[in-house]
Parts: sequence; C-alpha cells; structure tokens
Amino acid sequence: MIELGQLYILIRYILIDFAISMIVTLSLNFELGIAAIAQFGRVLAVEIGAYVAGGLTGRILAYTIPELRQYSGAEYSNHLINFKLVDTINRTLLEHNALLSIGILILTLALAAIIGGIVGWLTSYPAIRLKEAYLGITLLAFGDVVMLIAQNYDPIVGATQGVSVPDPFRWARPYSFEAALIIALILAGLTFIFFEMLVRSPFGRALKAMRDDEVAAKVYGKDIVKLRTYALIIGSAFAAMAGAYYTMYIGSCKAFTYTRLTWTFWPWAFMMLGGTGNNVGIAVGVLIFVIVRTIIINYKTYLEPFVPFDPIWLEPMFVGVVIILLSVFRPQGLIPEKPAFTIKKRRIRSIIEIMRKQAS
Amino acid sequence: MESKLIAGVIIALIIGIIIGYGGAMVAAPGAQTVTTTVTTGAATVTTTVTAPGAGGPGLTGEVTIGALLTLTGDLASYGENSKVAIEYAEQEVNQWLSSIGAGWSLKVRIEDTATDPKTAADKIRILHAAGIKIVVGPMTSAEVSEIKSYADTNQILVVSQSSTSPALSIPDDFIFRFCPDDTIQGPAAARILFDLGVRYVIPVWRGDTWGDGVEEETAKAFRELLQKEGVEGDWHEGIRYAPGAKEFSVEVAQLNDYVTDWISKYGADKVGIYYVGFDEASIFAGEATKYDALKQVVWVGSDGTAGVTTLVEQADAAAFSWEVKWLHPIFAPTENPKYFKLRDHVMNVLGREPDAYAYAAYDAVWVIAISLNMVQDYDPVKVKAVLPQVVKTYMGASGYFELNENGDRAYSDYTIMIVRKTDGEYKWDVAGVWRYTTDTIEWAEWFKAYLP
Amino acid sequence: MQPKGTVGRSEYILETKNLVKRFGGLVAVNNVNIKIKRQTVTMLMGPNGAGKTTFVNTCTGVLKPDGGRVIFDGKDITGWPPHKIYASGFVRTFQIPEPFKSLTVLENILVAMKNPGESPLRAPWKRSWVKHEEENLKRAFSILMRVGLDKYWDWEAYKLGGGQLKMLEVARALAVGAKLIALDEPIGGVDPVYANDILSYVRRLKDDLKLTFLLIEHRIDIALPFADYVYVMDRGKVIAEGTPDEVANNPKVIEIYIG
Amino acid sequence: MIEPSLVYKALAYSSNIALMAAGITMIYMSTETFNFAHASKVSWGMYFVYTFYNFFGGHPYIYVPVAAILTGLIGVAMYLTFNRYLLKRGAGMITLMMSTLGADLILLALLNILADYLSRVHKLYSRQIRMEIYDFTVAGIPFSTLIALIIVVTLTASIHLFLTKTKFGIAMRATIENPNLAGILGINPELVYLTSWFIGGALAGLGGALLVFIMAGYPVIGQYLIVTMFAGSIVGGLYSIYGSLLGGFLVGLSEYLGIWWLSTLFGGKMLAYRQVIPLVAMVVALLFFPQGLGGIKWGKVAKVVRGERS
Repeated sequence: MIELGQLYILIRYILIDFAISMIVTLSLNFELGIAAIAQFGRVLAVEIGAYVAGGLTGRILAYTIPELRQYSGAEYSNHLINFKLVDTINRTLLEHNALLSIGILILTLALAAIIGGIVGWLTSYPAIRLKEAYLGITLLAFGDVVMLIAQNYDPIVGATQGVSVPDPFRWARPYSFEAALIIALILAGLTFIFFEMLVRSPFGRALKAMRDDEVAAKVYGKDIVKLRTYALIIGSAFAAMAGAYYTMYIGSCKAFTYTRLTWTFWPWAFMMLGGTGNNVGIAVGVLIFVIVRTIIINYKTYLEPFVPFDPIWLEPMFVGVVIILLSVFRPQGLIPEKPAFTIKKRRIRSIIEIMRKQAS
Repeated sequence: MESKLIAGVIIALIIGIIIGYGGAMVAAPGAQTVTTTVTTGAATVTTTVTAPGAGGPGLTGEVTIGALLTLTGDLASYGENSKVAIEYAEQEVNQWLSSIGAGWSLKVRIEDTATDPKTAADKIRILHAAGIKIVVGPMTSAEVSEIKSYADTNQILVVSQSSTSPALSIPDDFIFRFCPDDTIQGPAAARILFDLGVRYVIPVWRGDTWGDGVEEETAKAFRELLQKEGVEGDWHEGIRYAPGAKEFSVEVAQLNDYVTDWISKYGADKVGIYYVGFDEASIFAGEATKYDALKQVVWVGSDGTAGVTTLVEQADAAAFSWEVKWLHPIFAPTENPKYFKLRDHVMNVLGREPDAYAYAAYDAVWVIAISLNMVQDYDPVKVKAVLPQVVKTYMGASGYFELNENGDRAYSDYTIMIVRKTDGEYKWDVAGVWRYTTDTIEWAEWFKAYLP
Repeated sequence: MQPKGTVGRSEYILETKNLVKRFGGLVAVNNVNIKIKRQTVTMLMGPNGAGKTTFVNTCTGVLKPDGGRVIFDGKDITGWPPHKIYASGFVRTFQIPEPFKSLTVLENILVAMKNPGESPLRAPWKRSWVKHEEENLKRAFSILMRVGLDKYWDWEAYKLGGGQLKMLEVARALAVGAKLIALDEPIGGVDPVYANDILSYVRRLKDDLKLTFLLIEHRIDIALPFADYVYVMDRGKVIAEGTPDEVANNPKVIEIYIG
Repeated sequence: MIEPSLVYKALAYSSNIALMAAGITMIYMSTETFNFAHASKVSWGMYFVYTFYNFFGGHPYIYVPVAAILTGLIGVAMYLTFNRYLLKRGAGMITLMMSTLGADLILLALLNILADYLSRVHKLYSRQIRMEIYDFTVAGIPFSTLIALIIVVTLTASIHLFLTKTKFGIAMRATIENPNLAGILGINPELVYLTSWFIGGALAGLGGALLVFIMAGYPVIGQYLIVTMFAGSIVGGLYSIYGSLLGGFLVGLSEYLGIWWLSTLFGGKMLAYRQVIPLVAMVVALLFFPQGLGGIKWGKVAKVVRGERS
C-alpha cells in the first residue's frame, strides 16, 4: 500500500531539487550550449550567490537591529555568535513578518544576481583570451580557489564552521517547506521563460551565430567580446541566484558544500542528457537525473545485503555510464536543439504568403 | 515521437518510485503506557513519566527509525563502529520488546552521509520521505548544522552521538546530542597539558569544523587555566592544515621550527604539542619521527585520535606515540557490564575496539526505543518531551548521564588513552581519567612511572 | 598609432595604401594599392595563392595588417575589429561558405542585419524589437526569393548543399545594407548559367540600391563582363589594373593565366 | 632553514607530479583529449600496489611496474571503448573532455567498491593506505625520492630517443603533428593514439604507485591532485612532453616550497591554503603565458631582463 504522506514528502523533495538544479543547468546551458563558453567553473557563481545569502543578508539584518549592530562586522560569521544571532533574527524579525521575509528573499536574490553578474564579468577576462580547454580548466581553478579561501578565511562565511542563514520561509510555518518549494518552482519557471525569451531574441540568435562560426559572426557585426561577456554575466547572475536560494532553503551555508562535482559536473551531466542548447531538454534531463538519483538512494537498502560494498557507488557509476553513452551515441541529448524563431512560425508563414502573392 | 518516449520514461520512473515506497511504515491505534521497566544485560531501569497529551494510539508492527552515519569519507571507521553498535542495539531492543510483549519491533534504516554535509542534507530528506521522523546521527557537527533547519522545520527528532561543536548548543530544538560538547573537552585537554608541566603549547589541527572548534575551546580553556593558576605561559598560533592533506612534510618541518624556537626560549619540559586530527595522525607521527626536537616535548591529542587503529597498526607511528607518551582524551563511557558487552561485540565483528561515540550511538537507539514504547506513538514531539526523563534513569553502555538545557550530554569524565607497548606489542591502553566535577586527573598506576 | 578620425570623403569608397600582410617569411600581400569607386563593380582577379583572400581578410579586420593603411568611406579603418568595420558599412563573404550551421536559412540572413534586440537589455522585451524584426524579415525573404532559396527558409543551414550554401553566403552579405560588399568567389563551384544569374543580380543591385561591390574571382571568362574596373594580383602584388578590356589584353595577365 | 627530509619529499612529490602531467600532455597532444580520468588512474596506481602487496606479499616496490602497466591498460580500454569513436566522429574538445569525466566517475566508483571490499571482506584499513613504512634509504636518501628522480631523468632521455631514433617514435611524432601526413606516410594513426593512451595511463599509474610511498592514499586522492597535474601540464604548455615534465616538476616544487615560505612568513595558518598554490600558478601561467613554458620566447625574455638592468 502506498502511504500518500510519504509519497508527498518524496515528491516535494524531488521537485525542490529539480527546481534548483534546473536554474543552475539552464544558466550553464546558456553559457555553454548557446554561447559556446567552456564553463567548467559553474560552481564559482553558485558559491558566490551562496556566500551572499550566507554572509551578506544576515549582516544587513543585524545592522538594522540596534542591539545586534555590533555583530554585523567580521564577528558576524564567528560560529559561536552566528548560530544564536541568526536564531534571534529568525525569531524576532522574520517569523511573524511575511512581508519582510519575502522582501529579504527578494533582496538576497537581487544581491546575489548582481554580485554573481559582477563575477561573471570578471571571468570574461580569461574567457575572451583563452581557448576551450584552457578556459575550462581556468574557470574550474577559479571555482576551487574561491571555495578554498572561503573555507579557510572565516570573516566570509565562517570558514569550516559555516554560518546559519536567515530563514525567509519561517512565517509560513508549518508550511514553510511548501512555501520554499512553491517559490523555487516559480523561480525556476521564470528562469526558464527568461532564457527561452533570450534564445528567441535577436540577442540569442547572435550568440548562436557566434557559437556556430566565430569568424563569420565577427564579419557580420557581432562583437564577440561583448557577446561573451553578456552571456557570462547573465548566466552567472542566475547561477548565483540558485546558489543563494539553495542556501536559504537549507538554512546553513558552508563553503565546502560547493564542490565542483555537485555544482559543475552534475549540471553538465544533466545538460548532456537533456540536450545541449535546448531549454526544454534541460528540464527533462534534470528531472530524469533527479528521479533516478532518488531511486538509487532508495533502492540501495534492498541491494545492501547482497554485495560486499556500499551500493551508493552505483550512483557515480550510473552517471559516468550515462555521460559516456550519451557522448558516443547521442551527443545531441534526448531532445536535440531545434531552430528557435524570434517571431512565431505562423506569423512568418503569413508574411511569406503575402510576399509570394505580391511577387507572382 | 521522441518527446512521447521521454514522457514515457519519466512516467515509468515515477511509477518506480511509488512502488519502491509501497512497503513501509506503520501507524495503528493502541493504549497509553506511562511506566516502563527495561531489563537488559545487568542493568534494570524503571521509568515513570506522564506522556503528553492524551497519549498515542499505540504502536504495532515494525517501527523504523533512521541512522545517518559516516560510512565513507574521512570518518569511515567511526561510522563503521557506530553501525555495528546500532545494529547490536536494534537486536537487543527487539529481544526486549518481544520479551515484554510490546507488540511492535524496531527497525533502524542506516544511510551513509560520506562525511559530507550536503549528502547528509539529502539523506535526511530521503529518510523523511520514507516516513522516518526519528534519526540517530549525523555524526559530525558540520552535518548536524546542515540538517538542523530541516529537522526543526519538519519536526524530525535528531539524536547525534558525536557532534561536539559548542555552536550547536541551542535550547529547545529537535537536536539532542549524547556526547558532551567541546566546551568540556577543552578544559580536559588543557588540564592534561598543564599537569604535565606544559606552559607553552603549539597547536596543530585539522582545518575543518570540528578541528577548528576543538582547538578554539582548548586554547580558551588553557589560557583561563594559566590565568587561574597565575603562571606564565602561551598558546602558539600554531599550524592549521587542510582537511584533505595526506602528507605532512611541510607541516611537520614548520612545527619543528616552532618547537625548536620555543625549546631554546623556555626549555623542552615546558613546551607541548596539542594535536587535533583524525586517522591522518599516523602519517603525521611517521613524519615527526624524523625530528629529534619533536621527541623531547609533550604530545597531547584529542578525541579524534583516541583509539584510532592506524596509530597502533603502523609501526613507526606506534613507536613514536609510545616514545613521546602521546595522550588522547576522549569522553569516557563509564565502564559497566553493558559497556564491556558492546565492546566485545564490536571487537568480534570488526576486530578492533569501538570509539566512545559508538557507545553513545548504542545508547541513542535504546533511549529512543524506550521513549517510543512509553508514548506508544510514532510522534517526534511526544518522544522529544519524554526523552530527557528517560535519559536520566537509563543506564547505558556509556554509563549514567544527563542532558543539559540544550539537549546535550551535560558533562562527562574523560578517559586519557595512550598507545602502550607491552611485550613488544602496541595496544591502546588507559593512562588516566579526567574528572569533570573536580577538574583533576587520576592517573593509572602503571602510568605514574612515566609522569614528569 | 594613427588617429581614427575622418580622412575626408572622396570618390573612392575603399582605398588601400601600401597594404602589407606577412605570414612568417611569406609576404602574402605586398604593398597593395587598390581604389574602389563608388557604385561600381570592381573585380580583383588572380590565380590561386595570389593573395586575394588575404587582402580581403586584411581589409575587413579578420587579419591585422603588418603595414599600410585601409581607408573606407573617408575613415581610416586600419586594424579595426571586424564588427566595427561591419558597422561602418563594409561586409564580405567567404570563399568557403561559413554559414551559421544550426540556424535556419532565414535566420542566417536575419542575423546579418542590424536589430535593436541584439542588446541583452532589450532582448527580453519583444515589443521593443519585433517591428524591426518583421521589417528585416520581409527584406530577408525578398532576398531569399531572388537567390532562389525561399523554398528552404526553415531548413537548418547544415542541411543545404554546396551550391545553395554559396548562394546563402551571397544573400547574407546582400542583406546587410552595406555600402561596400566584398564577394569572395561567389560563383566558385556554381554552374555557368546560375553564375551568370548571380552576377547580373549583383549588377542590378548595384544600380537599384546604389551599392559598391568588390568581386574576387579567378574565373575571368564568366566574371569579366560584369566588372567596371579590374585589378590583377599575383604572388601578393598588383600586377595590372584597368577596364576589363585593357586587362584582358594585358600581356602580363595573359602570361599568368596561360603560362 | 629547510630540513633535508622536506627537500626529499618535495623532490619525490614534484617528480611524480611531473610524470602525471606528462601523461596528461601525452594524451592531449595526440588526441586533443583533456583527460579527467587521470585523477582516478593515479588513485588506482596507488591501490594496485597496496592490493597486490597485501595479497601476494614481497616488497611493495616490485608492484610499481605492474601498477603502471595495468593503468596503462585502463587507458587503452578508454581509448578503445569510446575515445576512438569520438575522434572518428570529430567530436569537439568539450565532448572529449566530458567523456573522460564519465570514465573518471566509473573508475572512482570501482575503486571505492574495491576499498569497501578490502575493508569488509579482508578487514584491511583500506581508506587510508600508507606504504611509506616500507620505504628505505639508500646512502641516506629515501628510495622513493631516488627512484622518482631516476625515472623522470630516464624518461626524459628515453622519450627523446624514442621520438627521434626509433621508427615508430618518428611516426608517432609525425602523426601528432599532422595526422593527414601520417596517413600518406603509411602510418596507422590509431596505433599511435592507442600507444599514447597506454603511455599516458601508465604514467598516471606510475606516478600514483610511487606517490603512495611518500603520502597516504585514499580513493579520492586523484581528484585532490588532478588540479595540480593539470597545472603542471598547462604550465608546461600542453604541447611538449618536456615542457610538461618541467611544468609538473615546478608546480609540485612550488606547492612545497611556496607553502613552506608562506607559512614561515605568515604563520602556520597558511598551511591550509596549500592547494591554492598550484591553482594560482596555473591561472597566472595561463593568463600571462598562454603558450606555457614551452611557448615563451626565451630570447625576448633575456632581452627584457638585460634591458631592465642596463
């Protein structure tokens, strides 16, 4: 018999995982699939967003409360102060004030997007100068360096101890998880629509032109430097938002949670599975991966007694096999990219018909 | 065509999940029980508590609780010990339940967190999704703080056997900790250093949540101790190494510099090294054997290195440990028949002695089971309400203990462990005990010969 | 550094002064001086390896010149990046077609046209650019009809055949609305009848839209009649220039083509 | 003052990183594949030595060549199972790179399964393997340092001889420089690719097998070291085996001596930043010398230096 309550919790979990992974993967796809930037440092923007939520929002809130103002500097991220401080903020400020909570949520996301965008802009320096693999490795190194620094230098987000994050969903108790989920889904939906709009605009078309043929794009008036920079800024801004949102929903921010495996390589795998360059494909890829992962984690207990190892290793094995099979047999992914028109195809047809009639 | 195929795949996956969740969980009516008598091994416990509210509907069938253990990753050996202890406790609890005709049995579902906070956060959601609302673990403070928000929001009762960060001492949350936090380990280590004549300490620690915390607490305690006793002394800024490091030539060379410098200033008898790390201690020791200065000073470790297998198994590390009389304090499970029973069991299964936290993990399962049986309802809120009472009257493998207002083990004595050479063989032994109430050390008879 | 200021409007739309491009020891373009009059079809001919394509690449910013100047429409554009040269009204085609493979035929044309929606700030607001886009669409489609690619407008470019790609290449350049269009062997590999069609279309456009063309060719038999003025290059140097008749009778030219 | 034991470790470590970096460059030069799976191959090299020693005894050093050959075969398997098809299809650099990441995940999973098996069935302490205890000294110098240095030197010499004196070596160089030309010369490029995958893999395994005598191994150690290896390869310029040997050696040495220097200057808390050094070295190298050490015009540098002095 199926216990509905459990299924509901499971689906809730799958959906929020899906929503956050989708934002990250869509941003990756925009940079890699559309603009052909070898983004092997997706984790960089994600972790920056997370550090904004973990290190900045709380400080701003602490600053607004006179009794807490003294803690809004470097001491804020001292774990002995922080855990209790954030608890106080949550209880006194956010728990009973839905409007303020949502305001804080929006403020954090906006800050994350802005700072993420700035980081994207900074990474455009190597992105313009280096070729594919070199760039990929450089961006990968950036992500690792930032993580290592945040992990060891505590005024950022409390180094290894981490910090608590003001909880913008507490007002909705006991439905705070639902609130977090619904907002995540809305956010993912908006991200999807936004990237679809970009892809279906002259801007997106210019990026694709650059991806297909850089020299021809230059000759036809595309400023490659600017296009790359824009793509990096936009992609990084969204990835940073996803990082900030993840941190707020988890309620705690630790530098070393943001590893290249989880936040760069996993999204890559999602993207490859779904179909590089295709936002719909991305959504499908992420959904399949999240579900399969959940199944492996859940069925592993049944397998445990029969094998002399932890069946959890089947998960990386599965992802590895999928990546290789895809790259050999279906490099375009499950749902390959299709032409995306700026104007609806029907409208184009009608314009064409009129023109053909006039000509004949 | 294609999109239909993909839709089909997704639907199949969702159906898979639904079927996977088919056989779980229980909740059926029953009566209210307020008095429980537990008899296992040599200890008998009688508890009388009034369960909150109207009492539960009663438990039947198989009741599942979760356990989040570090079966892989840096703390894998601790995780394994806890796993064996938990499974042993599960077995005993079920014997007890059937002997009293309780009508329900306990099942512990064990998940691996890979010593990784993100995995822990994922896993508690998975457990929650499987209807599990009471969890033993996670083991590290990093993991506990990562899941805390979720546990509090969703009212999942968490009993950690080994999270010791003082930052998590927060009253009235859903986190209980059956081990004392580092505010107690700090004074213990400081006292050991002080009593061995050390006034100048150079710390070496693992730069992670736990290492940073322990070092900070011990530094604080040691400085306070110096002030209280009114003597000169200092705590060096020390060496903080990366948690992933597996090779320490630079670290040890640097340490040697510091030590040589302080020996020349203060004399070898006043200088000590305070080491906070996990099983990489054996690599560190292997490197340290190359330096004579490092053998002249006192070495004190922490609970992370107490009882670590590699320190006795690897010849160079073991020899070094014995040569410098490296002492490792660890929270002391009071020795009692249950303690020995569990120890023998783990020795049988894993071929090594369990760490202190394994006893706490064992106790966590028992306390949860007793509490569940008392409230007769799989309701974390009710279990949370009676749990501190149950603890007070429960005689566990780690001895009698109490919880403080933060839901943590209120205090504890600390066993001081050492790698001892007897008949040419290296084995873990006890060099003494630090008493919490008096802040004094009772050295073992055999060890007194080696005291300065 | 030369100032990028205006040099002054003249009857020539493009003028190169002692243009030099070297590849290591090889001088691919050696002190080339070429002048292109407004509203003419100027032809640049020469055998393979004469340096014609390198010359165009150097003029349009794909390659950086090692010496000399390029004056376009009164502006010194020497060493400008390609997209700025495009913006000032000078485009070129590629000898080996370089289509945007995953874009449709129609989009290949549209992408070459200017549109305010290319700014990322305006891109999400469709209303701010859709009118412009529809205008572009009409223009693009009329060009596709002219070059006979209108049937394939919604095909991705990689699905086209070689000759069709060649046409797409020309159509894309024509769509830009540039002042000067350099066509790098537009009829290479195209059958003579079709080639005549293309070239006469080019001439018509010159008159209708007041455009200027630089035609790079080595097939003089077909192309020569369509040119107003001809330059001949060999081994990096201009060896002859004049009207088609003059050039056709120039012994040096005959030598390199026959001898 | 720098202790001799630190110097020995630094030399051994740098030499092993040089070997691994050369392996990355080898595969990249021939097949344009940035091999992420190098990470797990290094770990496998370590575990081969450990496992064979525990099962068959003897001295652990005798299993080093075995480990190298086996990881070389892993490389061959990777080439044959997917890299070959991707190359034939003309897949882009990113696809090639991603596919090796897939292989890395599989190898990592298998290695963890091996470690689980060793600890559960054979009760070995398999998540921290330490072979340093079996190391010995020759004339006061640790064998681990000696052998690593000897191998790097002989490798440099033998690669030079192999590529300039043997028929296959010359063919290999020709293929790497110009695959089309190789076809004309009657060389089978596939054999060349296969060989470089084997040598590349063997170098990773060799580096790992020797490294386990100076530092403890655990299943994800390769992922921890991979950035250092990449750094070595990139600093070396990616298109020169000698460059990568030199680059790897320099990056490894800078990690040791750099962190030693930093911790002497700023205190022991700097030691936790150890991993940052190779990363920074690589980023700096890429941004200022995109061609790596192999691509720097040394004549110009000399001129600049002289110019500044005068």
